[in-house]
Amino acid sequence: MDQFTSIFTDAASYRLITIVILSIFLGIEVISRVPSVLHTPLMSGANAIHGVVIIGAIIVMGQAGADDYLALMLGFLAVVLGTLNVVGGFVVTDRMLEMFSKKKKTK
Amino acid sequence: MDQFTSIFTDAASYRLITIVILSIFLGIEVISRVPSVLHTPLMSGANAIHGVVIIGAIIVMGQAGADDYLALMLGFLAVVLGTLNVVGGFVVTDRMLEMFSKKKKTK
Amino acid sequence: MESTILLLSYLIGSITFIIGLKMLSHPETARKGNLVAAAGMTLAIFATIFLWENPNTHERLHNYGWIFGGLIIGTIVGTMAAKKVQMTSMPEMVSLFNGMGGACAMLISLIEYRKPEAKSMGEMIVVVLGMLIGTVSFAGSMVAWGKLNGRIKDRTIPGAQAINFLLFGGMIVLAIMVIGGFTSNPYLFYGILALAAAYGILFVMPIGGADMPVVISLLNSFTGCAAAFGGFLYDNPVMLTGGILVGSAGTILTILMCKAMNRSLKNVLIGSFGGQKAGTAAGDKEQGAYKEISLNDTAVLMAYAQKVMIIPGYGLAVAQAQHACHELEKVLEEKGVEVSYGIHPVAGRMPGHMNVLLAEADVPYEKLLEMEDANDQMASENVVLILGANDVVNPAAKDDPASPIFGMPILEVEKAEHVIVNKRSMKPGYAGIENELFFRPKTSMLFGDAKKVLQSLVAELKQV
Amino acid sequence: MESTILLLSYLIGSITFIIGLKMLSHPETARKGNLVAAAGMTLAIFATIFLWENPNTHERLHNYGWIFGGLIIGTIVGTMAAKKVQMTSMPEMVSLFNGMGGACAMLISLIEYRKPEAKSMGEMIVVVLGMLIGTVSFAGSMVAWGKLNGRIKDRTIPGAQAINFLLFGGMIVLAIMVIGGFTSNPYLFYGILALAAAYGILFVMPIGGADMPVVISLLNSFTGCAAAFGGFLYDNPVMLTGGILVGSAGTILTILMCKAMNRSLKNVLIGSFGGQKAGTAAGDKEQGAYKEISLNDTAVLMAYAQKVMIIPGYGLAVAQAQHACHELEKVLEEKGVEVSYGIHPVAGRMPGHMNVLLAEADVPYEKLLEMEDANDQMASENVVLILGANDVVNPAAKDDPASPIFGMPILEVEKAEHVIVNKRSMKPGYAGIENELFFRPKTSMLFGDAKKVLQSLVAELKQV
Ligand SMILES: NC(=O)c1ccc[n+]([C@@H]2O[C@H](COP(=O)([O-])OP(=O)(O)OC[C@H]3O[C@@H](n4cnc5c(N)ncnc54)[C@H](OP(=O)(O)O)[C@@H]3O)[C@@H](O)[C@H]2O)c1
Ligand SMILES: NC(=O)c1ccc[n+]([C@@H]2O[C@H](COP(=O)([O-])OP(=O)(O)OC[C@H]3O[C@@H](n4cnc5c(N)ncnc54)[C@H](OP(=O)(O)O)[C@@H]3O)[C@@H](O)[C@H]2O)c1
Repeated sequence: MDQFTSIFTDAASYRLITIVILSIFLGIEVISRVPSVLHTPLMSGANAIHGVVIIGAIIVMGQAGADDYLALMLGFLAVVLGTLNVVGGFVVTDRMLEMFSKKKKTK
Repeated sequence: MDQFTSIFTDAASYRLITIVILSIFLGIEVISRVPSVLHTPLMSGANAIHGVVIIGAIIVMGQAGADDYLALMLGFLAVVLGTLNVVGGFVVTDRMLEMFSKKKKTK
Repeated sequence: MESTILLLSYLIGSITFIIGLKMLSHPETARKGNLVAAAGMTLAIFATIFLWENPNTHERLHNYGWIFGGLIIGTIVGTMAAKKVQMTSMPEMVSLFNGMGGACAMLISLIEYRKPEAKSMGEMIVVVLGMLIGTVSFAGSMVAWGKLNGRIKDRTIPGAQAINFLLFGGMIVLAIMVIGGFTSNPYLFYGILALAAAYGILFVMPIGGADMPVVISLLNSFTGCAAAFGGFLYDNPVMLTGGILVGSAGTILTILMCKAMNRSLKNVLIGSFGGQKAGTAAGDKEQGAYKEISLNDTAVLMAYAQKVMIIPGYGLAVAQAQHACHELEKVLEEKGVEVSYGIHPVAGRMPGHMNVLLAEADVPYEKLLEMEDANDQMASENVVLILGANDVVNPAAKDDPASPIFGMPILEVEKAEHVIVNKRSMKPGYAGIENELFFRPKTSMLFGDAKKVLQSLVAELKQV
Repeated sequence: MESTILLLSYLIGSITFIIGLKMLSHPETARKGNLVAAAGMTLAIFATIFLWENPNTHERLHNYGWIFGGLIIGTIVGTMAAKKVQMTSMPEMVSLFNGMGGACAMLISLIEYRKPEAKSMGEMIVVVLGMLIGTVSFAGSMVAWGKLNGRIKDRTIPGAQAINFLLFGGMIVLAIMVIGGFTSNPYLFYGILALAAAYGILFVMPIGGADMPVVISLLNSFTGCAAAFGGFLYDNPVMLTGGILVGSAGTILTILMCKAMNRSLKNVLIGSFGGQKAGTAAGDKEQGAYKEISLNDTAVLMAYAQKVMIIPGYGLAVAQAQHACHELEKVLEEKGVEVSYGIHPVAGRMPGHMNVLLAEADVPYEKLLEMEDANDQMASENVVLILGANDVVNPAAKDDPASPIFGMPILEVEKAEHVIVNKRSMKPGYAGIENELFFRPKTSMLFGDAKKVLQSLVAELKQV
């Protein structure tokens, strides 16, 4: 129990918790008035942003011992999957939005 | 210089900086669409909220040595002023808003 | 100095995510917003590769070959897949990419778990939860993907809710045992992984295929949370803010999507009217009589109209009739008929479906009217042609408080002079309910596949 | 355990601030929002008193007598002042409270600076900046307060901008010397304090009294920043988030307030048309002829009208004529005349000034029309009575691109049948510019102090 509550008292963690709370509110505020045509691109853009998990994959991969083949393989896989998420996500979002904006300009 | 850049690298500070950035964006988002009738009460409410500086005054006051009269006096003054800011701010805001809402209910 | 640059890069990354999301939610800035976020992401990735160092040992990263290999492969495959995918299979693609992110989070936790160093309780919590949520998101996204491209059929699993409940309970118990350090048997950890995968599959399986956009949005926010746990683990601000932002924005977006369909999230998840029930609810009521109209009559009616509004729906997308539709519009305009499109926000099966579809066929943007504008000028229309739409013109949404879609705003086609409905049969649409409109005096039915009907109509019109 | 409770209290406090601000910006929830924030503040204060401990020595706070003494005195004085203040002196009061907050931040830094313990560079930055900004905010707020209650007159100081620039430069140099540790002479620190106080005074002094609401809002966000520096110093999340939130929300609010007056912040700060120039710009143009109307004629005109709209302005507030105005409204309504009020968003001298004023006189809320609604029904009004308003009905804002108020939306009184303007003379209003309206054919002038004129009008009407 003590070990558990220490998660909250440790000065470092409470700052993290503050960051979490602020981000939650910010996420809500930022999205709250989106027109329904943009639901799909926004979903897709948000999908690309959580691809930031790739950074974790890079850290894990870059620390793996040269002879720990399992870690190397899993890490490599993680990097590939994370990149797919990021790159695919941004490109597909851009394509969707291109559809809208190209037409808009001709207006 | 080193001492200065260390402010950014120190794990604790970057979290604080993240909190600052998120709070700035949140402050902007939260206010952005306020009708002009509410400008004065909102200004007044925000004024009360920055009275949170009272917490600093309490900490300073509560740590002052029992014989450090200057610190005691300044700290006491700080607590009084901070309390004025908080209490006066919230009460005056409530009075302003009462004016609006009382009339609205009779609608 | 270098770690200052790293942290500044992370801060800039976080800021671009906030600004990017903000811009993405306004039509004029959306595309730029996506690029802003992408630029921030690129910065954060390269800063990590070259500047990150272990906080304890102060070692830099190595294995650059593996890292760049992975990045390059992922970039090539990701770009190609994203470029090749058809507009209408976009939600599928998003689901797949979302699953990749979930799997990535899962793998990170797995590798961290395997590391011999002792972990604090906080670290264990973060590792276990990151793995758990990442796995659920991965498994769920795969099922959603399969459903959208038709590989997995909708099916109700008897007792699914009870099974899910058990799985969920099992995960919690195992997670407490692993985190609390009551056992160090690694198989318990892998057990959580297996349960999470099963849970993800069973969670999505019973939900109707047409509800997948909502489910994907939900899974999206799960993956966001999984990424945030990675942020806790490495004390990494950009992963933390990026992950949580998506987690909360995704949740709100899910709710907004449900609202646009006038349904609750719970209702979507329990699947009260998913694809499954479609077609069964019909016949509750005495069916009235409907009248048909011939292709030729339709052509004449339209040719001599002054204003025609086309209302596209899911059927148009299924029939891939967008080009034929544009053809019809051009022929009519040549004859001096004013043509516009009335776009309902949830017509089709994903938000913006009709806009994307018609944009693909080069229909000019200014001809697309949003629902309110369309309704405003409905009274001045001579002919309204409904192409494979059903629920979005169902008057029960306005008149019948008992209807499951009651309260949803609809296109009020009956204000126009003539209403012509094209669909293949009298079968109901997505909501699985009868549509009074088809039996109303103003309405005439023009049966057939949307694409074929449109092509014949164009041929007829050229002869009028 | 206890420090967990403390931190949870702080988190709850931060959340209430966010939610409170959010609610404060919507009319229906504003009052509750204020209470929510107040509750969070109370929680954070008491949690600090009883649970805070020094991170190094793990000592609790002592001197409870002093602390509670200060709290009680502050609460009593603050409540009384806030309860007794007149509605129209609210901005004054807010300015005073804001100054108190700034002074509090200044004192905290002062005490921390005096402590013998060595400080890291980061701590020094935070102490110096907190003191500096707190002092500027304190001094500026006192001047703003003095201006609003008339104790300090508007005056342009020759070369004010150059002096301010020098003061600012001096502060920066001293701050760098103190922070960089080039000297440990405490007088340098007190020098910063003196310069900051001078800067605060000179910064606000030349700005027109009527612009004070904007200035107060700006100083408000300064104090927010000062509080945030305290948050850095004590690594205190609730001070940090509360301070920064107010800092950024206050800045945006300042900009919004400027926008509502159709001016830029820079324009306000340099004071291009503050109180100073009022009355001088008149006479640029050939003055036309205006016609007067007698009290008696006015009474007759209004008594036989079907609809009358009253447009209150700053003059009504100055004359404290709100009760007389309500009197007039009641007399007219008894005679079967329909009376409404057209409220311009920046009529008066603070946002919402007219609403507050008329609410005080018990004018029913539904009679107050916002500008758009008022303009919509203007064409159906028989008589428009303008009471001490000027700029908000100036047609130059619409017609004359050279006018300083060009672009500001106005109440378009000329759409009505008759326009009667009550003011004391032909002098211009706040913006210091001529008003064409007074010379237009539809307009008649009814000179005199608003309160007296209204009282006489009521007397006349009772006899009609
Ligand atoms: N847009 C979104 O984000 C979204 C997401 C999930 C769910 N939904 C839901 O989807 C529904 C959308 O309404 P909707 O009016 O567009 O579609 P709908 O109500 O599902 O009706 C589509 C109609 O098209 C007809 N159809 C099918 N294939 C056709 C073909 N090849 N040619 C001609 N007609 C064909 C069908 O009738 P036949 O079988 O008789 O031909 C069907 O009645 C709403 O209930 C909405 O809530 C929307
Ligand atoms: N609301 C805000 O937040 C705010 C804040 C700052 C600035 N402002 C500015 O203030 C102005 C407000 O416009 P406004 O039309 O309300 O006021 P205004 O343009 O300042 O005009 C007020 C008029 O009232 C007359 N007056 C003064 N005392 C009077 C008395 N005792 N009886 C009768 N009339 C009297 C004055 O003329 P005589 O001297 O001839 O009597 C003056 O022309 C705008 O320019 C706005 O930008 C507003």
